[in-house]
Amino acid sequence: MGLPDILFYIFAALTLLCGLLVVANPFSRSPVTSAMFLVLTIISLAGLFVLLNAFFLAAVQVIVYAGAVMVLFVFVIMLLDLKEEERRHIKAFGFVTGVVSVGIILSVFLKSIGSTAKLALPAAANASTAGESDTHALGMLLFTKYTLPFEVISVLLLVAMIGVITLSKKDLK
Amino acid sequence: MNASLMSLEISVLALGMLVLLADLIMPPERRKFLGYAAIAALTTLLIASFSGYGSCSLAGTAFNGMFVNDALSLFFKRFFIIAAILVLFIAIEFAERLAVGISEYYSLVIFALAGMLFAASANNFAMLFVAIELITITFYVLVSFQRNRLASLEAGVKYLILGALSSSFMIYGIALIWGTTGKLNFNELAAVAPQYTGEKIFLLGILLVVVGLGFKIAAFPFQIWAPDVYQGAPTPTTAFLAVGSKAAGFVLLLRVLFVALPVVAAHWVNLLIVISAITILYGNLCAIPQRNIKRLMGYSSIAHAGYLLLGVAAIAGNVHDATAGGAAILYYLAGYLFTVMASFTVIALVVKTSQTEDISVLAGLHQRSPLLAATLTIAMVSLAGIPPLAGFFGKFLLLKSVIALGVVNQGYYCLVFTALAGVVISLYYYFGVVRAIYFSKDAADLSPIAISGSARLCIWLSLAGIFWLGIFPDTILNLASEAAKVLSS
Amino acid sequence: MSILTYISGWPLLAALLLIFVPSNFRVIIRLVALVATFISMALAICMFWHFKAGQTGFQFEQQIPWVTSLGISYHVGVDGINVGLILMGAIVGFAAACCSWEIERREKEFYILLLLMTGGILGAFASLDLFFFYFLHELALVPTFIMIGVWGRGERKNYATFQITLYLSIGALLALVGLIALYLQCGANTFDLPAIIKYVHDDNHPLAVKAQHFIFPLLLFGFGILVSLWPFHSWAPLGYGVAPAPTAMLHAGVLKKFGLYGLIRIALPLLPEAAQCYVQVIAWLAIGNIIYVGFVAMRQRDLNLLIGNSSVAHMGFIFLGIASLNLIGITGAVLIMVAHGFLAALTFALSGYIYKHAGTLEISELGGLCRKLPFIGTALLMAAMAGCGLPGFANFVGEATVFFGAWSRPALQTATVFAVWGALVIGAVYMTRAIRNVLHGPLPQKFNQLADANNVWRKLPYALLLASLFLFGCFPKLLTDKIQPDVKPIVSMATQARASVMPVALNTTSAISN
Amino acid sequence: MQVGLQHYLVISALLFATGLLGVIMRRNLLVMYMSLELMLNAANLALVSFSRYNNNLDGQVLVFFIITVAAAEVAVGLALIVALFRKRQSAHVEDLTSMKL
Amino acid sequence: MKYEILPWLILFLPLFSAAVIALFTLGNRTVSALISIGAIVTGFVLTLAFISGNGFHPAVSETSTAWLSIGSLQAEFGLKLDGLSLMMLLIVTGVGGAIHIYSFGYMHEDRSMARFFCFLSLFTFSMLGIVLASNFVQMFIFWELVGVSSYLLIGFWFEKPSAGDAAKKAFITNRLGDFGFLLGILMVWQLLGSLNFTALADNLHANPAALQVGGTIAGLLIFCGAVGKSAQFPLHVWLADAMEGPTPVSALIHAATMVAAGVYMLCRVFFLLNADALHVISYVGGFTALLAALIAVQQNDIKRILAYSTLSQLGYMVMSVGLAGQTPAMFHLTTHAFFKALLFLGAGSVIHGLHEEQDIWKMGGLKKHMPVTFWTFFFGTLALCGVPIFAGFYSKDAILAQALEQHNYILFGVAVFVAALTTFYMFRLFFVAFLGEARTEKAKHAHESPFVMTGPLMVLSVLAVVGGFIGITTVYNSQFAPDAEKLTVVQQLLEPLKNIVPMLLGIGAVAVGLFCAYTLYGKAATDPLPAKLGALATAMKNRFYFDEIYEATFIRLHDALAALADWIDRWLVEGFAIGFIRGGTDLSGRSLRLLQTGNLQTYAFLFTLGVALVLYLMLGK
Repeated sequence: MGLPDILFYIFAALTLLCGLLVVANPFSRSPVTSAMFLVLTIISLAGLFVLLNAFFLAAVQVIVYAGAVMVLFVFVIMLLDLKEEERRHIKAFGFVTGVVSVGIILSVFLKSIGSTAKLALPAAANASTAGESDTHALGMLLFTKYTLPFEVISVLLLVAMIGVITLSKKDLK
Repeated sequence: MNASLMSLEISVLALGMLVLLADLIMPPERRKFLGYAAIAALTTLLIASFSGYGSCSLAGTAFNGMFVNDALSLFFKRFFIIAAILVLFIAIEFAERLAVGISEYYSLVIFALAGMLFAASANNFAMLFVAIELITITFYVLVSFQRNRLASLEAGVKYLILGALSSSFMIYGIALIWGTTGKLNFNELAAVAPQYTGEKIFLLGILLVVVGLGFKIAAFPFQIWAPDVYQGAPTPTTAFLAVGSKAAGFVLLLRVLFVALPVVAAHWVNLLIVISAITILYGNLCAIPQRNIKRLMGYSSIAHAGYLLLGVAAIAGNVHDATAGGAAILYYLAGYLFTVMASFTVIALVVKTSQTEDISVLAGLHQRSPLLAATLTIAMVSLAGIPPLAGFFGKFLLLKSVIALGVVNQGYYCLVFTALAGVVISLYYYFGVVRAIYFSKDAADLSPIAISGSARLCIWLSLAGIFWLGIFPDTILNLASEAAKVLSS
Repeated sequence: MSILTYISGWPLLAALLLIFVPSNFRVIIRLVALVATFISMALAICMFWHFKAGQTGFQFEQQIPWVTSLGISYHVGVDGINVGLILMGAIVGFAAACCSWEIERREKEFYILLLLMTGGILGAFASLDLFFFYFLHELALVPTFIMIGVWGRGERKNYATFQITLYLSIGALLALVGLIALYLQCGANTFDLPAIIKYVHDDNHPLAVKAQHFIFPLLLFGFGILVSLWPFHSWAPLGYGVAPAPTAMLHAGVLKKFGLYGLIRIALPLLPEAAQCYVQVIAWLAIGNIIYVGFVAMRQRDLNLLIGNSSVAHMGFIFLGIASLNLIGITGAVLIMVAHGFLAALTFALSGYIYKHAGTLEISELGGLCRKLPFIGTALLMAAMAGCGLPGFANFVGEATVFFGAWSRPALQTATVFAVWGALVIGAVYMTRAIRNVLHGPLPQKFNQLADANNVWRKLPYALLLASLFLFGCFPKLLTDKIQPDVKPIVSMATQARASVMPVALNTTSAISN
Repeated sequence: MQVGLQHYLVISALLFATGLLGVIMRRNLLVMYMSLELMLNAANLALVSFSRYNNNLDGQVLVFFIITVAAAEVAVGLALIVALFRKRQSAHVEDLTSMKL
Repeated sequence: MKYEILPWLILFLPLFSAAVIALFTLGNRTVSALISIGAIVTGFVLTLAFISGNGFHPAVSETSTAWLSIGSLQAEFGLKLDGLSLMMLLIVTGVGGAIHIYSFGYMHEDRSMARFFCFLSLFTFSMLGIVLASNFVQMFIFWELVGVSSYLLIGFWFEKPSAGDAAKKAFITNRLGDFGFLLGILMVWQLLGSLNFTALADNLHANPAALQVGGTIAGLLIFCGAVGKSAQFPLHVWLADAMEGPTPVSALIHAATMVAAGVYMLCRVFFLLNADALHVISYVGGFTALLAALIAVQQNDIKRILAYSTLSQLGYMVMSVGLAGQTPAMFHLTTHAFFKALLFLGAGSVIHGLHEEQDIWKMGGLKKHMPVTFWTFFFGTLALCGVPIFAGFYSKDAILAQALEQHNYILFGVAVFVAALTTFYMFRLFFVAFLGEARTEKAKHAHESPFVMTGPLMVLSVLAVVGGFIGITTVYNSQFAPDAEKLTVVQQLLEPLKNIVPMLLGIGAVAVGLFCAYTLYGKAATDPLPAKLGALATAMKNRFYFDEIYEATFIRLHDALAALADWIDRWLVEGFAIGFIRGGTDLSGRSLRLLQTGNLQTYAFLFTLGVALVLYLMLGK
């Protein structure tokens, strides 16, 4: 087991743990805590991205997600001055069925993943070299093959902008 | 690369931005004309798409097969443009009730239209994803546009969370498909798909994409959002959601299932049959006790998604010849477009003057405005599938496409009878609406309803469409059959 | 243009025209409706007159392609089987328009729907294209629901409206599925009936027996529900009980015959093996209509419900005629279809008159009406007598013919005995009871002011319908000579053994039918 | 054990499930929304690992798009939640049941 | 054949008159009456003309025109012209004409006289149709029309509830008989392949075995028609109630013509009846004769006594047919038409004179107030009882002789006993009503009827006297027994002497009956018989409770079935089945809707559940 593998396990554990804490923190129900753990999850994910040679994406992940999106979240939480979510009496039935259905989905996922052994490693043997300087290649792809979706994404951002403005404009005429 | 194939999309995008810009210089009281201008522009585009000038109606692909122009996409593009035009008419009528800028509303409608146009031409999962997100995010805003109404915001939030949830499933599905096959392009995928049909992870990916699209078309078991959102959203948005968004879901579903993955779809006949049957029953049954007219339309739209899925199931039964099923879906959608537009125009006008959306507001409508009463009646009758209106011929085609396969798979017969049961149940509540219009004794308010020019135009156009499709189905049917050929593999 | 197009076109055109007439021009509205239906009737009589009995093929044909890709075309034409029905429909249409004076609310809408219904049903009978056949029937059916819902009477109006709507829709949809399946299975790729028959029989492409056994019950029960085949009959008396008179006249008289016409025209020739299998089933369901519904009719306390039940009972004779699957029986069935059209229209028109003037149809509240209403009373008496199969009226000829037809098929003789019992005894019991309680006996004080139909216009519809009943009752050859030659091929198609084509199929069917 | 594609996919699936659980269990709109982000990130992780092991960069392009879309979605979503909060003074789902049945 | 058009004219004149009255002259009483009387009298004259031209057996015995022809179902509209039908034609038009004229007087006060004559004409048309029918379908058609005219005439005074009920009862009872008749026609048609009487006879002749299987049943079914129309047991119950109609109606329809139609029909299709069927027929007839005579003994309503007497005589005729004696049957039918019409008309005259009084115990001493009525009625009574040289004597004697000839001693005994009973109840009536002292004010102020009424009485009484020997049997014999020798009037007068035993027994029966009647009723103020006979008298008075039995069984059964069907319809079909489907649909809609809680979390959960479901179903295995 080499360093990448150890790092993988560390980051993976961290990701899952923080992810879990976002969702079900036994100590705090405050959205702020959740947000903080989400940031941590994202950062650990960025670590996994690095392990997968996706450096550029790791950077984007940290900058856009942890940096921008999460700031937005925290900002809104503060703005709204949200109280801690009251602990509710979890209805046993709802809880169980919820967990069971998520469990089913998860088990189907895992089963499917498990059945794909042949997809896994053959490519991995010589994969390590390809990703070294992928930023350039990624850029090329983005602006050649994927120009159209890229442009559409820009429209989408424009729409989001309009949307945010209309939704939060002060005066209601 | 042939970017000129996208002239329609580019023009629409440009139009959207122009509307935004014009808003800056337009004095507030004249913004109504902005709507008319947008309508005029869209009409020009529509005519252009028929005239054969310009390259938008040429067949071909662009951006490495990312974007495809064929009969199917063209059919849907015209469909979406017509839908947008009618929605704009309703929006002009609705303008005063929108709390914030009407111009933004117009532009968002136009951007959503652009998303639909892209969806119609999407031939690649990346394209599918961005197109659908463009539509969805626009709709988040459009649904919650009446910020002063809690219902509108609430509907927005519900649509937002559930939409994002379905997007997550879908994107995960795309990831799995791509991860297994390495292909995002539909045609390339179709070429390699046969060798992966045994891979569970591949099938899982497809299923998750179907979940995402199922959400868009409000098919069971992903229909749960529809009633609330239909009820809460501003009426023009609801209309657009019922027609545009649903149709976009269908065009993508058709392409994914029958262009990209016919091998898989053929194996999922029973799934499609069951989903279709339950969707029909769910929508129709839930609508029976419904009193809120917009919510009723929400349930009804679920049921209609179920009917449309009959066609999908029919194609899946015989992927080599999609003409019958595909043409039926397209024809039905066309009829549905006019019918839904007609009903929502009337609903918008009627609900405007009253505080409630309960069916009882329709009482005495025939006295308040015979035109509106007749229009809503005709729309309901058409939705119920009664000749000589559009809905009848659409259902006829759908049933025909399904019955044809009954010999092969008895499940289709069960589906047919479920659909019949659904139609009969639907008569109950559609005629309930008609009854509310004509038979109610206690009409609280009998003041005449003023109908603005735009609404009047919209009504007449929709009515013309309903009758035209019902009485002269040949033209549209030929177009639809032509378009459906694309789906045959 | 074929005269048939005009016959059904005039009422439709008039309906369109009425949309643009302001609703307070009541005289004009009535006039338009009357003139349109009158022209239609005159043309129908003219058509009937010029119809040449015994010619092969259809007369007054016209065909216009409609949806070419599916093989749908507007194709009209008459032969002996529908010529009488169209004549009957047109006459009843005119009579219904005459009787519509009882409508006092929202006349414009009523007349539009009435004309729509008339035109639609005439078109459906003239239609030789399966799609249009169904399409025009639905076009006529929907106004029925609306008319009953809006202009209906009594407390159970809403319930009745919904029941009739749902029931008939189920029937129509089942039939639609059957028709579509037929279209798909026969493989001729056309909805044109003559073309399909030619393809199936002349070109020898019979439908697979398995397919026949799937399609026939759909058509039988689909059409059967439309015709109130027992035990799917309960909508009919209920619906007619609340329906305004003109609607009941047109529906019970004309529209209802659609299903029977469809069975004779479509199901028998195209699905012979299945038809032979179902003979017994049809016959016993018919007995259900005749006996069971006859008994139900005996218990009715409302005149309209009684008439409605009796009209359901009459359908049994037609089904029995169809079940006999021979020349006599089917000719008889067509005869009754025509006769019952006049009769049902007449009875509902009369009960409408009584309701309008007496304000009630409760049998226990009525009595002795013959004294104040000699004309209406006599007409009702005649209608009742025609209803229990009195010679001189067209019904008798039809019923007797059906009995002869059914009797000559040994398997149906037991059923025939029941049918004769129903016709001669049960029918007589409830009809005479009604007459006794409505027309005979002392006149209650409150009816002293009743006014009889006192001028030509008021009398016209009743007289017209009575005259038609008499005409075909006394001179049945007018109809039978026309019907017969065209029933012959249907019977031969329905009964021919096709051993050469499908030996296996033959064995199974003969095993079942024996 | 050699860490391979499957390991990453399992992590991704688990993360996805965690997010899903959050969406259906938490009542605070913002936390629900955060859980959705978790799900999207799970998809990202799957894409990146596929990209790595398939030696194909298309997946990373897709991730790029996802991040952008997610950002846009978050922007609109948060604006919406804020607007709602202003109106309703609550970000709890139980308070959003003015339309039902 | 000469005057080929005449039979058609005779048949259609009454229809024409009915139509003219119905359409044009309903408002004018006298004109209507004259049209109707004119039609039937013309019919009589034309019949005479036709017979004088062609004799009773014209060269062409059948003329027809096409009416209905579908495949093997061939029913023409034809006229059968032979001794049987022509003689009947004479009776119907002749006796009918007399009654028509009588009605003009009798109904003069009634405001609906025009309607009355319209119905009468309609009836005449129907009756003539039966008589002239050349095939079964046509006969059935007119059979039904006769039924309906009878219905109309019985219910003529429809405002009287009892009249309405009686009309209804008559119609339905007749329909019961017709039910069998129609089935019989169907069977015969199937067995012999034709409906035309001549053709049927030919077919049977060519293939005598055709009726071996089912022949008896077919014959009995056809007889059912006669049972209904001629009011034989067990369908005899309607005839007495039918007396609710105006008296001329009773005379015409329920004595002279319509009820005779059953006998006529049996004679017409006699060749279809095999020995077994005839056996049944004869016993039904005999039983009816006895039963009705017994009932008649204890009736007090003058018309009802006559009605039961009619029943009894019809029983004679049917019995005679059953004993293969068509000639005696038809002979008795003819004479009966004369004297029973006379009796009814006489009764009508009495009723008229007493202002609608019908109870014989409220009459008495009418001899001096109504002499013409008295004498004619007396002749009628004598004829009915079968006093020598009166018409009834000859015809009854023929029947007795026939019974003896067939060695059917049981029926012979019954016939003799009935003859005694007949004399008894007729003289009971005669003594109580006409002789003695007037019992009520009404009877004291009775007045004789006008000539328009007494005229027909006199004509008919002449016929009742001489009817036995004016050659009626000759005509019938020419039809049924062509070999029989033709007799002169004197020979006819002495005919009974040929069979001395039946003649003597017949006369003896009359004497016994007369003696009993005189002892019991010669001076009686009230009926002494109930005291003597006890329960039997009560049973007779109550018509042996047939109405009650039918009410309790047959009608109750139908009503119960109707109630059951109605219950099933109302509760099972409409209530349960439809209610269940409706309720189920509605309920499932309402419960499914509960999923739409409005709670976002639930929605997300349901969405996830849906995904889990789909994934599990598709990939879980």
